[in-house]
Amino acid sequence: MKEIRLHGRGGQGVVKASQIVVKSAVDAGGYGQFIPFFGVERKGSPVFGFLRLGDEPIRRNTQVYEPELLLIFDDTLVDLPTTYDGLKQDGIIIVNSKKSASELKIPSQAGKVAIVDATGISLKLFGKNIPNTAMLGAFAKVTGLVDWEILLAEITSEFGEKNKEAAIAGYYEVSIADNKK
Amino acid sequence: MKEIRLHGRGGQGVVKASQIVVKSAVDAGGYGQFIPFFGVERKGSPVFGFLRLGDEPIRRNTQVYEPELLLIFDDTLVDLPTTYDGLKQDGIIIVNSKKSASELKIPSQAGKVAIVDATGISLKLFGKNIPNTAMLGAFAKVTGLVDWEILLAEITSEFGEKNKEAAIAGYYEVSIADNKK
Amino acid sequence: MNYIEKLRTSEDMVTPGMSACQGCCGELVLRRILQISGKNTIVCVPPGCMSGAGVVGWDYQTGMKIPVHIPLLTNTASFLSGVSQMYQRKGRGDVNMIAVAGDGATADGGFQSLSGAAERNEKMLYVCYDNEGYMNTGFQRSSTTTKGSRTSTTPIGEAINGKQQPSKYVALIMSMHALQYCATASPSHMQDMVAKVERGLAESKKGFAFIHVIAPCPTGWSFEPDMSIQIAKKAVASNMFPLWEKYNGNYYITVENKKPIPVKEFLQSMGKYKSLTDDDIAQIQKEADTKYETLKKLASE
Amino acid sequence: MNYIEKLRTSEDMVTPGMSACQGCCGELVLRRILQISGKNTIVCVPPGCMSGAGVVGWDYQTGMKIPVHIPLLTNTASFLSGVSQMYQRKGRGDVNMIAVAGDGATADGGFQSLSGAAERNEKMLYVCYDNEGYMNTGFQRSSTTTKGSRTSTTPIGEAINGKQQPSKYVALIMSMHALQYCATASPSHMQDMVAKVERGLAESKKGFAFIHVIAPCPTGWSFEPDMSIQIAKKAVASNMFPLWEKYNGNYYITVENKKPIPVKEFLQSMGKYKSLTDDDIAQIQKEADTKYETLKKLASE
Amino acid sequence: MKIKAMTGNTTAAIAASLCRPDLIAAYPITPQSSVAEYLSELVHSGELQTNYVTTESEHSVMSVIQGAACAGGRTFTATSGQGLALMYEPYFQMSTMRLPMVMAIVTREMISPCTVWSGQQDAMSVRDAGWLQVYVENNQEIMDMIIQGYMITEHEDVLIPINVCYDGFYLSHLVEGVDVPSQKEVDAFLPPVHFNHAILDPDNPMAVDSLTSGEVLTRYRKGHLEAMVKTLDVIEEVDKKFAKSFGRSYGGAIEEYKCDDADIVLVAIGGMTGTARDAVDMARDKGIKAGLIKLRFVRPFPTDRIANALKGKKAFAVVDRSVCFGWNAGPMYTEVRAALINGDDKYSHFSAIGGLGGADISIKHMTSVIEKLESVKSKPGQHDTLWLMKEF
Amino acid sequence: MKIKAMTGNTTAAIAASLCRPDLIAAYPITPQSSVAEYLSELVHSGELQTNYVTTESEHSVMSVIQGAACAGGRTFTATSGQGLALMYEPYFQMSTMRLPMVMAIVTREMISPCTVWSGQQDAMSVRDAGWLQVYVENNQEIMDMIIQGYMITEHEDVLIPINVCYDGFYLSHLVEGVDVPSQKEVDAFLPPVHFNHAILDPDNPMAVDSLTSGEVLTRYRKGHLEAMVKTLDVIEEVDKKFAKSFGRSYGGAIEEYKCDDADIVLVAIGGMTGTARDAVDMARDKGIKAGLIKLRFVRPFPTDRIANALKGKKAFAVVDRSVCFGWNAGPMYTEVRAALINGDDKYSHFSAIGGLGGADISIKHMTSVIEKLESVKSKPGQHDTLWLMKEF
Amino acid sequence: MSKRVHISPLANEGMYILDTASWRTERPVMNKEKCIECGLCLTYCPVNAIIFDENKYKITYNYCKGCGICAVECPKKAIDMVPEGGGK
Amino acid sequence: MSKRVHISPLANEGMYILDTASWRTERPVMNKEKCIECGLCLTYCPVNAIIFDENKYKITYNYCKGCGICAVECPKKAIDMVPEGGGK
Ligand SMILES: Cc1ncc(C[n+]2csc(CCOP(=O)(O)OP(=O)(O)O)c2C)c(N)n1
Ligand SMILES: Cc1ncc(C[n+]2csc(CCOP(=O)(O)OP(=O)(O)O)c2C)c(N)n1
Ligand code: SF4
Ligand code: SF4
Ligand code: SF4
Ligand code: SF4
Repeated sequence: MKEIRLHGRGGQGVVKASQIVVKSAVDAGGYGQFIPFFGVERKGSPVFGFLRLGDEPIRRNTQVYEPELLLIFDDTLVDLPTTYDGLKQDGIIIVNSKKSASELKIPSQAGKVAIVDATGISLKLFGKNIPNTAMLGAFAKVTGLVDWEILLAEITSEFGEKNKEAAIAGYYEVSIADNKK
Repeated sequence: MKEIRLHGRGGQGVVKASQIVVKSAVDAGGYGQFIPFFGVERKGSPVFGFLRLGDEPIRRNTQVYEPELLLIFDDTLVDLPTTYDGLKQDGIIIVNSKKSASELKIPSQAGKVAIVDATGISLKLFGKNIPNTAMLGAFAKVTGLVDWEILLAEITSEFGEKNKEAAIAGYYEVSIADNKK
Repeated sequence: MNYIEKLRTSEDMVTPGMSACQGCCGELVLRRILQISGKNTIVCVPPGCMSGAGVVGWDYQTGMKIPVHIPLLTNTASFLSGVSQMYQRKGRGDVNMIAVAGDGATADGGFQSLSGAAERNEKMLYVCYDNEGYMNTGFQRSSTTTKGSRTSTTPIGEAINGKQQPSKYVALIMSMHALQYCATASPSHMQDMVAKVERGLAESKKGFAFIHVIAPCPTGWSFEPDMSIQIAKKAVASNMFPLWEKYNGNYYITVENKKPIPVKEFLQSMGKYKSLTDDDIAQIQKEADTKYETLKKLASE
Repeated sequence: MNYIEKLRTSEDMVTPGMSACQGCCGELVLRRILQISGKNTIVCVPPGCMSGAGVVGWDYQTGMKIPVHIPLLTNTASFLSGVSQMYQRKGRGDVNMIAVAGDGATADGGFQSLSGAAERNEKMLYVCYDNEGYMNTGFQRSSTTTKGSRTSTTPIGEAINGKQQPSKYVALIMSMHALQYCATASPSHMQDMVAKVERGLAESKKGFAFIHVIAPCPTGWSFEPDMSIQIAKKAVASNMFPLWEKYNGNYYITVENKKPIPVKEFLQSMGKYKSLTDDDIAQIQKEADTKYETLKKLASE
Repeated sequence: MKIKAMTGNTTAAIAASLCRPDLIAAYPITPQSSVAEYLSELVHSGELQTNYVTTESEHSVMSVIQGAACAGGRTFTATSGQGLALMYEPYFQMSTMRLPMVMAIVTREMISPCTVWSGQQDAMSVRDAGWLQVYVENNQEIMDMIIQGYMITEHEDVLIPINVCYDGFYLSHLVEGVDVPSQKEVDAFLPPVHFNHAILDPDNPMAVDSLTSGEVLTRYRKGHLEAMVKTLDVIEEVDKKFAKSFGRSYGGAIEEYKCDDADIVLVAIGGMTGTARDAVDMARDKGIKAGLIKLRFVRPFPTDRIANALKGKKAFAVVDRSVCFGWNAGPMYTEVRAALINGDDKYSHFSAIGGLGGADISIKHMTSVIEKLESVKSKPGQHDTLWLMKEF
Repeated sequence: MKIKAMTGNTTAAIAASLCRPDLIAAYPITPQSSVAEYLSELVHSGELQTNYVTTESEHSVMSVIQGAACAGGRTFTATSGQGLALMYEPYFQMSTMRLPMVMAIVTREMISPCTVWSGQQDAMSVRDAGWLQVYVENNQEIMDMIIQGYMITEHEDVLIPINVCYDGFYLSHLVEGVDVPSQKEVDAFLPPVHFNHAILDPDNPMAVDSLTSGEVLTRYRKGHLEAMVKTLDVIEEVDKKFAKSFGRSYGGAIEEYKCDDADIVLVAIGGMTGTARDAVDMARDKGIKAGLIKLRFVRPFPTDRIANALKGKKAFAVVDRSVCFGWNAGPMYTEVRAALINGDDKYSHFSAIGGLGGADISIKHMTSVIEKLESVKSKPGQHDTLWLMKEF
Repeated sequence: MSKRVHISPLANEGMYILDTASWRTERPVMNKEKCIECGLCLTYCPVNAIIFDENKYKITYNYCKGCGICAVECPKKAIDMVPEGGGK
Repeated sequence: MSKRVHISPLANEGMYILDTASWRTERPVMNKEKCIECGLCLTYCPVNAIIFDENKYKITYNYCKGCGICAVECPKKAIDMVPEGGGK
């Protein structure tokens, strides 16, 4: 079972994206679970989500404290003390940003760092910052945790062709690097 | 402790009368307790009450099932199966009636039977059938359980002079007889 | 058939012996409504004098010939909404759905439920018999109690004399909902009342019908039982209780009152107002006048 | 001081950063009311967008400069009655007692409590900001939602299209209570609104004052945030939301509308009505006309 | 002081008025109504200077009171059955806002079946809403516990509202002598109202009941539970103070009656206790070693005192005037069982249920409980629930 | 059947719609709202043929439903927290009128402090109002227990309404795969609605809920309690039937997990159970003989099954997501204690409380409970309440 | 009392009837001479104690509470209230 | 977070303020040439981001949400909404 934490802001589609991941996992015969964080959800306020994927039924019903993977939808969030909290040794970070890894203050325990300008993709395609589908593309590429075809199909049926495009862009544009210690 | 049960009909002042007895007992430094029966109280429907008098604090909080004394405000009630229920051996019955003891189907275990035409007294004095104060007079006379002076004072302060008169009439007009076996 | 023929040929649905007081207008109103609606009726009577008087039965014996339920003091209209919805669903929209509720159950404890059912335009006829107080629990004030009235929670005292607030005019308030039918009625004006109950029942097949009936109460109001109808008449004649209805969005005064008697005549015919000052009476007079004025405006073309 | 001077010189009592949506009229109304009432105020904001947006604070931090409480959805007016009574008792009748509540807390969940407080003529100013739905929980229908409107519990569907019942006109209903003051207001007509809040506050020292304010909601109603005031203007101009007040027992139309625009213009300026049929629109037009007619009758001499 | 014969409801009204409440709100309901009526008489006559609010429902009663308490006021109300049920939403909030007040519950059976009569189901069913609850035995105790109630509820270690529960009709309408303290005596005992730990006041602005995170909420809950624990001491302390001033004492959260040498013990709640006393005495006369625990406080539940009182006993039965639906037993029976888990005794025990919907609990009923206890006392374990039905 | 990923709320809505309700009434409240919304979508789209009533409050929701049930209808609603509290008066009447229905409680912490988040306080505090209550672990169980719920509640030996309680947010907003039965499968399993033991019908006139004397009322109460006892069997019976049709079984009123050879046992309720399973497995890996009881039905309380499951164990702890105010402990901890009075074991035991007001119950929390159990297991008696606070 | 226990509280075993006739202190007596058969007494009797039988209005005494409304409302004063001599 | 636990839930330790400026995608910019100091923008700004200072109306950006109402309501079209270049 993989434990993943997502960070974004209200309005960026964190919840929708995660639901699609779970759907894809389930469609593929696997198991998935997503728990959104339950704050006062308001536009712009930080949003969390807890995603688990695995081959066995997922039983635990709790937040993710020691993620193996962080999916960060908004690079302004890296300034919050909680964002990198608990990341496992050699964990993966996928972040929507134009910045470099060093500017993002990537913590030492991170293994891989993947950076994608999902906002850029989104602005180009939709004219507004809804980076979620581009992030899904990057997620699929970096982790291989979901079946790419199924994911694309889910995205298309849920959001339409434009978003499929965004996902594909995210998939190809994401740059992956080992975190230099 | 004496256990007394009262029977009347809604509107005849059973509750008020009993409260006055308790007041008199308390004023005299003794103990008294009255629990009205809790049915759907409507005009004309049968009304019960449970009265206890004693020299010690009264602790039990329950109905009276085996009264030593029955105070019956309305002689039509003697036809109900429950009216004479549980009367103790040699118990006393005080009844508002013009009838004779035999007409009233007095049960065998009764010791004394006291009959007073409280309705007659009430009609004469008030023009309506509120026999309660006349019954109190009879009660005082027959049982000696309350201080007559205190009772009269209570009646007067609660209901006025006319009712005092009614009580006095009841006191003097009640006829007491041993129940022939 | 005129209304008297209707009343004399229709079956009484209520137990012949119910323990409402002598001269109780609530009993009169209850019997009349159910005579008109007949056997094909489901009736709800919330806590209050009528249900307390035995019409919902005791232990295993019922108090009506028709199905009857005592809902809570607080939910008559919503409970009956549920029954009504199920009957619509079953294709049995023909069954009359009637609530007969006191002013407490209507304007106080059950007011939100009532207002909600009116807003949803639920199919039912809701009749409030207004005796201006919680009679069943011993004549405590209700919101419809007239200002200055003595009740057991607004007694006449040295410091405060009777109820301090004017009556809540629940009929007019209800009429401002987008409901199907709204009317006031008085047992003294039986023909008018019968017509309104009939219309209310017809309209209740399409939506929410509300009738507010004055129900003088000899026990609480302190008058002789034989004067009930006289008192109701005076309430109408003095504009304390004008008779009107609203349907298709229009208001109609059904019993015009060209020369109202002074409210004083009404007020002085019973004990509960016995401590009113002249000022109080003048104020009540003014309220009655305003009420009638408002109605006239609403009923104007 | 004219109203603009008043607004520009008075202190904002609300946290500068509250999370109401961009262009939210609820926020605008809340800030204005409390600017006018000032520091000597106790305010209750029941569950709804405003309290949800942080004005009652979070953990140990408050969201206002004045004492604030979030009562239940169901008891704002009665809770505030208790506060008000205690302040009267302490001889501190000078403190403004204000409720700022949504239409859900006002016309639905808290309606009975509201009606009861009005009946008792409790000393307070109760303001309802009406965004025609339960916005805080995700735009479900409320009783004030206009017929045909899309909400998340009355979606547009094949079988049923939007809300089925007409709006409950809570202002007119409240005005039929014997209260101290009643008015409607629109943030688009700020001068009128400021005057009414001032009058409402003054009257609230004598009894119950109620103001019903339209509060267009870009998020729920589906329009661009910058159009809020324009939408409010159209609501007034089309008689969907006429501006009037009642005091001393008399009704006054405060912004006369000689040439109303068609309601269609209002309805088409936002997404929630996008599936209305012409029939629906005609019906809404009729309701608006009737509403204004009724008000004119009531306001006639 | 002066002994006067009066009903339980009159007693409650007088007790409340002696405590100088700032605000009273009430809605009539059988069997509470005469409390509301008597208080309105005191107010209308001018004898009692209080803000008396007659609302349209009990939900608003509790809400008005909550508002007044948030302005620092001492408040009172009384209700029964459906009234309490309708109050439930603000009732829960009153305690969790930690607002002190005394509310009499004139206990009544819950609908359905339709009833207006006695039973403790109303109060028992809401015992997990954060209030203190004391059940009293007679009218004197109504008087005394309303007065003590204000001292307890406003105690700085407590600040939890309290229900003084007394049996509908069986006490509310029972007339007996009550020692009525004078206003002066009560004033000497009970300090003026003084709490302001949460206050709506323009001179001290704060948000009362801001939106709260789980972590902070947990601290408030923990504080509430710990205050309940401290309340057990406060109860005893106030009882002693009261005894000093008025010469009457109730022994705190429970009272033991002839328990010392008892081998079977009856647990009774409220008005039935007096009947149980007589039944115990009668059993003693017959040589049965019966004892009695009067369960006074149900919240906080006096776990330790109960466990101590039952230590070494052979058998116990709890007589409940209400049911615990999922247990085929009475609620206090269930909780007494829970109190005993740490002890070494193997008890014979059973639940007895009676007095529902206005039914009486007679001496014979109590005696039947004692007899059953006597007959099972050497057969440890649970025995069938005893329903105290129709008079034998 | 088809496995679909969906939230708990969507699951509940779909489950309800598969049961062909005649009438649904609902009022939105966080975290239940999307149940009401999803159902309205089904109705407005024409997919679901039911009378959907949107009332002005939850008090009316329950009342509308009660009316529909009195006309023989199958009904559904869902609520949370304050909604449930506001419903309390008709809620109590629904059960005591013995009207069957399924109501989902999307559990939420009770106000105050002001909160909209998770916690089981709402449902737990009303457990003595006569309803059946089952707490579920995951979305699949929401689906299955709503369907089973109708069979249980409408069973002729039961006729008591049932609450299917699931954690607000932690399940209501959790997305996972759910095996969604087809309409045909549900139709085959669940017979059409058929109860009419109390009916408002002009063709069969009767007074429903006539005024009732204490003696007769007592019989109704006794019947209610006895039906609760029978329900324990019906629960197992329906579970077996369900297993036959759908291949999933929950073991009845409780489920034991690795209890056989355990010497310390955790009792968990609702969504936290899955977390507890993982924690138990982790403890097992470390050689700790931990077991788990999943407490599913709280009403009727499965006293005997719990006592049996704990027989011979050394220590137990109950993890409550709510408090029992007068006990400085959780409510289920208290009741589990009560269940153990007849046994011979001397347990070490304590109450653990966590997850209030939206707080999480983590694996570490569960592990800390297990560790404390392990450390106290040889010290019989009660140990301090463990508050599962901020992440370590 | 029936020993049957229903599942839900309900009443369908006969009619609950109170003996309201016993409340009467006066009984209404109709003077057939004066009666014009207008039927107002029937419309106003709260108890429905007045019936229309063989084309005539008649007072029945099984449940009449003796309120006196009929006497007051009769436009011809055709009904007198006379003191009860006991019995029905 | 304060470790203080009040008895009742209450908040009096400073102001709860959200950074609503970060929501802006466009910012209102006032064209002082066109502005006639009518003050309507101030009256309509839901956030009170517009102040009156030294006899002039000014837009402040600490909390302005960028809703655009001021721009629409300005009778002289003196306020433009320009895309945010980031920062306050
Ligand atoms: C929630 C609740 N509170 C109080 C009561 C007590 N109660 C029963 S009947 C009644 C009075 C009803 O008054 P109204 O509706 O005017 O009818 P009336 O008795 O006057 O006929 C009251 C207050 C109740 N049944 N339920
Ligand atoms: C008894 C109860 N039911 C439901 C809720 C959930 N709830 C919280 S806010 C709200 C909507 C309030 O709507 P409204 O008053 O119109 O304010 P808005 O959100 O539109 O500003 C609801 C239903 C609640 N708090 N209490
Ligand atoms: S008290 Fe009044 S309303 Fe009630 S039954 Fe008697 S007369 Fe009728
Ligand atoms: S949803 Fe509407 S009412 Fe609520 S904060 Fe947003 S704009 Fe304002
Ligand atoms: S006296 Fe009254 S009850 Fe009897 S017949 Fe006349 S109106 Fe009817
Ligand atoms: S854009 Fe909106 S928030 Fe910003 S100043 Fe203009 S009106 Fe105020």
